[in-house]
Parts: sequence; structure tokens; C-alpha cells
Amino acid sequence: MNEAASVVWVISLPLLGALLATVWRQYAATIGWVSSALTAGCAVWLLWVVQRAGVQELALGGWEIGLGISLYADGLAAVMVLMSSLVVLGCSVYARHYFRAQRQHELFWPLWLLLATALNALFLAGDLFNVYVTLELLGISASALTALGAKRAALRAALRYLVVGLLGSMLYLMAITLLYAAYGTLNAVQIAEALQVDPLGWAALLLMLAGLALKMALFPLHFWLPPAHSNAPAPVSAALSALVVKAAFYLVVRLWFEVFAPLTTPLLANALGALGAMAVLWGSWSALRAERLKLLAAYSSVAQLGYLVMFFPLLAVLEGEARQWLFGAMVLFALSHAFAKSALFLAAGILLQYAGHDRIRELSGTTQALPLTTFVIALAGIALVGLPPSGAFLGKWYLLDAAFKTGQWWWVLVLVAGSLLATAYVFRLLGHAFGHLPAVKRPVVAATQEIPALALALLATFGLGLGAMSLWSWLAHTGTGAGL
Amino acid sequence: MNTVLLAVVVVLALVLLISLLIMLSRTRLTDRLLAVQLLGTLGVAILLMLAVVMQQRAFLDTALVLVLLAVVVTAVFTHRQRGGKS
Amino acid sequence: MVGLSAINPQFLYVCAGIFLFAIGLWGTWLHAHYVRKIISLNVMGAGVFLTLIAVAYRGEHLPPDPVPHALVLTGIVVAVSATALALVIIRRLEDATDE
Amino acid sequence: MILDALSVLLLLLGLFFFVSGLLGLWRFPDTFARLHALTKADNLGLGLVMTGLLFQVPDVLWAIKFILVWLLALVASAVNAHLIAVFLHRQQEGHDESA
Amino acid sequence: MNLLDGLWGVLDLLLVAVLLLLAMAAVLSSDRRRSMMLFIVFGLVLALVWARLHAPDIALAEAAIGAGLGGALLMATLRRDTHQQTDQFPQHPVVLWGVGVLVMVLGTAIAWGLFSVLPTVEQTWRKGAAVDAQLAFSGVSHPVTAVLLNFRAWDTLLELAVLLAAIFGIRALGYVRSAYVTEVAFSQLAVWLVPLLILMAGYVLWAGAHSPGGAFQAGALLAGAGILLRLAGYSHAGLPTTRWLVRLGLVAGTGVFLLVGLGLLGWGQGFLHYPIAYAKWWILLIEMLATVSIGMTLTLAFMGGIPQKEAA
Repeated sequence: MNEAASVVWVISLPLLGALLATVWRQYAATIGWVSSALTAGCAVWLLWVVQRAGVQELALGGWEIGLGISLYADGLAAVMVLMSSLVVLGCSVYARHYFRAQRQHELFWPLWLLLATALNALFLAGDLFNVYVTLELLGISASALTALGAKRAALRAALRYLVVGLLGSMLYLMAITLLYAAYGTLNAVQIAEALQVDPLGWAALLLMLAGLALKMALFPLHFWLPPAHSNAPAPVSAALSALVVKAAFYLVVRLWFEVFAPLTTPLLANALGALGAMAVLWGSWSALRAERLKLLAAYSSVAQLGYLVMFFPLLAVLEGEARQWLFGAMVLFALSHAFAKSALFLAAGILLQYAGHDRIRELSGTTQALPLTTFVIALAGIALVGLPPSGAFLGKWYLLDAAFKTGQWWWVLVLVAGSLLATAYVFRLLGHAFGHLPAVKRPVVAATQEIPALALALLATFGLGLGAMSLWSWLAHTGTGAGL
Repeated sequence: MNTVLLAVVVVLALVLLISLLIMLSRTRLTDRLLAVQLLGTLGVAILLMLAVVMQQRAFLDTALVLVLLAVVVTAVFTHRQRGGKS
Repeated sequence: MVGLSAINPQFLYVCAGIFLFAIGLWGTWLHAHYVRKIISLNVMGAGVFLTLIAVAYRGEHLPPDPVPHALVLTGIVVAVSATALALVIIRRLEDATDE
Repeated sequence: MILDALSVLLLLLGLFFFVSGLLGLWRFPDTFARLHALTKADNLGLGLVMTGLLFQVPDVLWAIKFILVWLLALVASAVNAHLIAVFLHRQQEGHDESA
Repeated sequence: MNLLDGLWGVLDLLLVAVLLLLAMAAVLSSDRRRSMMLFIVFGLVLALVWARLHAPDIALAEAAIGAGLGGALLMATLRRDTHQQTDQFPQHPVVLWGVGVLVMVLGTAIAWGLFSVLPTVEQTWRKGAAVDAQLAFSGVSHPVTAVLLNFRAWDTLLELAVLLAAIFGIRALGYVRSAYVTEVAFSQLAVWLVPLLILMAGYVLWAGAHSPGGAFQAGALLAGAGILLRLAGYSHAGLPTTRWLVRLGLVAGTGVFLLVGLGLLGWGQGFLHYPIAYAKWWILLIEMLATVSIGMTLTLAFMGGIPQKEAA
């Protein structure tokens, strides 16, 4: 089997798993985690192939690209696929015990694997209309999973999530219509080559940005995120916060730096950065005031996505080597957030199961009852604040550096304020968790629930922090320059 | 001949517009249901005319599908019994 | 009569499509009830599809571009799936109120 | 030529029935009378239009399909009218659903 | 000739006027039931517009899915016990107008962008020429089917997965209560209409290879048959009563599509790369199973999940 097949397998395996888990539902859980594990293996294989042989482009069906659809894997795409496959694997191992009832298993796995399919298909899509289909698959499976929370609040949140996702997709589809009308192709590379600075380009960029900003919950379009992410079952919340919004962000990066590159002026980048800054401040402030742990984590996601967008104005003015490194730092930050946030949500799920609630004020005794879970929360907190040695630290540090270098000191203020607020909400959480209670019973927690959470948190803090240099350098040099 | 046929289509479309206006001006449910039925028949008639004018046989299939599924929609509307009292 | 033939159908239908898109967006944004949001979203989708098909149209005597037709078919099926899911969630929420 | 003339005649007759259906919808006082008039009018209208078109079709397959559509439309229209009548009857017996 | 063009112009204007009126009324009306009816008529007129723009495939799909099934799904959310369901806008009129101005500005921007390129590419065929050139190697002779099932087969495969995601989501919501009256007279009629719908579905599927039609339209017709059966009092709507058969039916379309694609990859052809000589048969197989899956999916979507009795 040739190397390009790895691109096909990372998408096909979870899809195949979803179908098998539907038919043989008594084995749904086993099929689920086995296919997640195999997908993660294929994702490693894909990364290895891309690293060794460069960008992989696969013309599906053997038709010339443009008539047919292409799958496209460069460094950035391969890293995102690996990120999503690892988080999905962690959550899959966790979910085996989280959903104890047989019926819940049957309902969860097919949708979960479809979500994984959608994520990988989205990261690897080389065709803008194909991206639309993957976005819809992602939105529908994500909101269906949110509804698994089964409570009224979860149903409401799922409905709103679904409608918001559809609205974003429609805006995106209108932009595709414009691009096809002008350039007669749907392939991203071909459009990028032909793109001209004209009213049509502006309209298309505006529509795509609006649609994706809605999907990635960029301030002020974040209103739907906290209820959806905090009411879903724990593994679902983890994937929604770590991966699904990240997928929209990934598309923004692709479109901004590659397809619409001639149109993205520093002014527009600054406007976007300003929205990011407001997201950081508002999200962190709301997280500090949140009553419940899952709500805190959800608001913190709004803030973290704000940081990611704040890289844009700096990337717009930097050039050469420094820009490449900053780009790598942005991806590193995104990866770090994905692992940390999924770990935090998984830990919150354990807490919810054993304490019966996740009200922050009443968390006293958690350290005594669930020491490992508390440790995971602390590790995730380190990555969210951006303390060393986490990957987020490197990202933030480089952002700070770039802001000083380019004289855009106002971003530094936001960064400092955001980090202080993050420190405050993490320590508020830990402060309550460390509160001592006289007699605490230690419940027996399934190792398959705590260990994946721990592994993801360790990846975010130590894995990406200590082992970051080679990855960072590779991302900086092959992430996008070679791409698209 | 095509010109004549097309002229008939135009008149049918005009009737469609007027019956829509009547439908919009009515407030009673039954009147609206009747107007919808007239609109449906007009739509099928226009589709059949277009099939001949544009020499496209697939429009006959479309007309067939419209006719068949119109019954389904009406049936759902008249048979629903959701919520509280029956 | 002759004056009307100057109207380019492509122009007319693209305008109609964009108008549908805009009014659908307005309704989705402002309606409070979700059934109405869903109806508006479908109107908005119809607007996008109409624009796409109008772009594919090449006059009375040439066959249209088949690619947008295929895209719209895909779009319609995707829209109906999402609509179905949303409507069932709405039904479930209302049934829960009854009990 | 004669066929063309015949089909124009039939089409015009069909149009006449559609317009009278429109008038019925607009003027008739009683709901059941309207239902009756309208069903008659649009069945006849569609039937006449189709008969008119039958003289214009290119081959026998078309003709067969036309007749099929017509027959089904007759059945469907009868079913529709029945459903609506029963529905209205139930409404009047129970609570009045008209707003 | 000029008269003919003039007539087309008038027809276009009338159709667009009807379409826009319907859309505005459907969005703005304060009565929910009325809005739904208007939306169903909107689908009907949209089918006419597709026909007029030489898009017979979409006209067929709109008639089947948009106006037919979409309407049925919407109607299923209506409640019986309320006289009228009124939807008021909670916002202040200033907000309503402000947002109105905003969307119109956006619309103008789109129109401006589009019209800045349309005159220059008006007569170009974009990807149409490439489709035409490769049509002979696609295994089917109808260009839209060739694009859907061969050139852009990957989109279609994922689209089937979207349908699956929706139906899994619906099933996950739990069981539904029976919500329809049954009438003897209607049941007898339904028994008569169901075979017709199934026959029609078979025809539309078969026609897809060389003329407008295909799996989605055919699937929607099957679902129409399912809905009629459900209304006629069959609690399973004609679906198998064995649960694993239902699940197998739901995933059959996507499953075979994926397995054919992967099988070709293993065979050395490349993912979804049909050998030219057999392309026709593979496409036919995939379409047949997809029709069954789509029909079952849409029927279950209408029922809102698995009926209670089966759940026992």
C-alpha cells in the first residue's frame, strides 16, 4: 500500500468504526476504542509520511484535481489530525467507563466516531465545498452528542448549537458560490493561485470569516458556546472545546494565510485581533465569576481562542524567519490548549460523577477524595495560565516577544491582564479543591478514566513544553510555507 | 406554437400570483388550505407546460412527485394529534 | 414586451437569491422560536442555492454547468438532515413541557 | 395546424376554469361550497390543459406519462379534498381551530 | 423571437415576485401554522424556478425533499390543542430595522462582488467543459449523476454520513409517543398509494443514470411511502420489525460506498477510483443501497425515533 493511503485511512477508519458500532451495537464500545486507537496509529503514520516525503496530495477517484476532489496533507494538517486523533483516543478510553449503561453506549459511539471522521476529513480537505460538507457533518454530530446530556438544558443548548452551526455554514456556502462564480473551481490551491483583489474577494472573505467566527465562538459571537460545552457529557465537552472550535480556527488560518493572502491587510488583522483581545478579557472575567467548573472551562475556551486570534495582527506585520517561528508558536498554543482543555473536561466529568455536582464553592475535600483528578486539574491549569513548561507558555512568550519587537505594546497589556485573570480563576478553583474536610471517603475511580485525563494533561504541560523545540521548528518551516 | 404555450404559462403564473395574494389576504384556516390546493394544481399545470416548451421529460416526473407527496403533506396536517387533548 | 427581454434572467435570479439569503438571515437572527428560525434558515439556504444555480445558467440554448447542480443537490440533502434533527429536538422539548 | 388550433382552444378553456376557480375562492360564501367549486375547477382546468398539451407531445411515451400524471392528479385531488373535508368536519365538531 | 424572449422575461418576473412574496410572508408572518404553509408553497414555487433555470434534477429533489418531506417534517411539529401559535419578535423595532439594514448591506456587498465578475464570465462553462470531456469515462451518461457519484463521490459519501449523524441524533433522543389519528377510509387509500410511490422511487432511481433522478429523490419517495404507512396506522411504517435489520438498512448505503472505495484502494486502483468498465455497476449498486438507507432514514426522522412498542 502506498504512502498516500494514510490520508484515506485516518478518515475511513473512524467512519468504518461508526458503521460497525451501529450494526454490532453490543460491541459498540470495543469497536469504538479499537478504531480510535487504529486511527491514532494512522495519524502517526501520516505525520511520519509527511515529514519524510513532504506534502501529500491525493486526487480522489483518479480525476484531475478541480474536477475531482483532492485530499491535502501538509505539516499543519498532519499535526492537527494527530492532535484530534490523540484527544479522541483519550476520550474514547475514558468514555468506556463514563457511559455505564448499555443503551448510552449504543447511542454514543456511532455519533462519536462520526465526529472523529468529520474532524479528520475537515483537516485534510483540499476542496472548499468538501469543507462545507465536513463542517455540516461536524456540526450535526456535535450537536447530537450535546443532546445526549438528555436534560432539558442540554437539549436547548444542542438546538441552539445546531442552528448557529447551520447559520455559519450557510454564510460559508455563499462565499463558495462567489468564488466558484469568479474562478470556476472549488479547489483551494487553484483559487489561491487565481485570487484577485476585487469586491468579490472582499465579499467572500467577509462571509467566510463571519461564518467561521460564529463557529469558533469568536467574541461577540460566543454566546452559544458556554451552554453547549457545559451541558454535554464529559467526553463530548472535551472534544467540543478542544477540537470542534479548533477546526473552525484551523479553517480561518488556512483561508487567511493561504487562500485570501492578498486581501488580508494589517488593518483587517488588527480588527480581528481586537475581537480576540476582547474575547480574552471577557472570557477570562466570566471564567473567574463562573459558579460551576464546567462553565469555567467553557468560558476559558472563549478566552483561549481569543489568544489564538491575537497572533494574526502580529503575523501580518512580521516577515521572514520571525514570522515563521511565530506561526509555529501559534500552532503550538492551539495544540497545548487542545490537550489541556480536554484533560480539564475529563477531570470535571470524574468530579461530577463522584461528587454529584461541579459547584466550585463546594469542592472542598476534592484533593483528599480524588487526588489524581485534582492533579490533572492543576496540570491543565498550568497550561491554561501559560506557565512553563507548558506549550502555552512558549506560545504566549513568543507572542509577547513579537508584540514588543513590532512595537504593538497594547497586545502585551491584554496578554498580561488575561494571564492574571487566568491565574486568578485557576487558583480560585484549586483553592476550593484543596479545602480540607475532616472525614472524606475516597471513592474507587476507574483507572481508565483518570489515566487518559492525566496523559492528555501531561502532553499539554510537559510533552509540548519539553519536546516542543523540534516540533516547533518543523512547524515553523514546513507548516504553511510549503502548504497550499 | 412555443410562443403561444409560453403565453399560456405566463397567464398561469399570473393566476398563481393572484391566488397567492388572495391567500395572504385571508385569515381563516380553511380558506388558506383551499388556496394552497389551488396553488398546487397551478404549479403542476405550469410544470407540465414547461415540460413541453422546454422539451424536458423529467419535469413530468417532477409533477408526478409533487402530486403524490402533496397527499402525504395534507395527510400529516390533518392527522396530527400531538399535545394534550385528543 | 420587447423591453423586458433586455432583463438578463441570470441577473434577476441572482438578485432574488441574494434577497432570499438576506431575509432568511434576518429571520434566523431575530426570531425567538426555533421552528421559525429553522424555516428562515431554509429560506436562506434556498437563497444560496438559487444564486448558485443562476450562476450555472447559460441561457436558453446552452446546457447549464452541472457542477453547481450537484453541489445544490448535496446542499439540499444536508439541509433536510439538519432540519429533521432540529425539528425532532424541538418536538422533544415541547413534549417535555407537557409532562 | 388543426391540432395546434385544437390545443390552443383546450388550453384557453383550461385557463378559463383556473380563473373561475380563482373567482370561486374569492367570492363564494360557504367553505364547503368553495371546496366543492375549487376541486371541480382545478381538476377540470388541469385536465383541459393536459388534453391541450397532448397534441403537442413528441412521442407516445410522453403521452402515456401525461395521462398517468392526470390520473394520479385526479386521485390525489380527491384524496386531498376528502382529507380536508374530514379534517374540517372534525374541527367543527370539536373545538374550532380557525383563527 | 423577440416576443418569445419577452415572454420568458415576464415569466421570470412573475416567478420571482411570487417567490419573494412567499419568502417574506413565511419569515414575517406572526402565525406559525401559516408560516409553515407558506414555506411549503415556497418549495413548490422553487421547484418551478429550478425547472425554468434548466435544473431538472434539483426540481425533482425540491419537489420530493423540499416541498414534500420537508413540509411533512414541519407539519409534524404542529400541535393540535392550541388554536393559534403566535410568534412575536421580542426585540425593539429599532433592532428589527437595524438588523434589516445590516443584512441588506451584506446582500448589496454580495451582489456587488458577484456582478463585478459575472459579465466577464457569463458564457464560460467553468467546470462544465471538464465534466463534458470526462463524461464518457464516468460510467453514466447524465452529467449531474456523474459529478455526484463519480467526480465528486467523496462529497456524496460524506453527505450520506451527514444523514446518518442526523438519524443517530434523532434516535438518541429517546422514544416517541404515537401522535396520529387513524382512519379506516384513509388507510384503504394509503394501501393504494404506497405501491405507486415505491414504483415511482424505482423508476426515478433507474432513470438517474441517463436522465435527471437518482438516489436522493428516490429515497425521498420511499420515505413518502413510509410516512403514509405510519399515518395509516402501521406503527413501524413498513420498516422491518427486527431491530438489527433497521440498523443495517440505515448504514447500508454509506457502508457499501465506503467499502467499495476502500476495496478499490486495496485493489491498487486508488480510493473511489472505479475502473471504467465497471464504473456503471458500482455506481448502480451504491445508488440502490443508498436509496434504501435514505428512505429509511427519512421515515425514521419523520417518526421522530423508534416507536415505543419496539423499545420494550
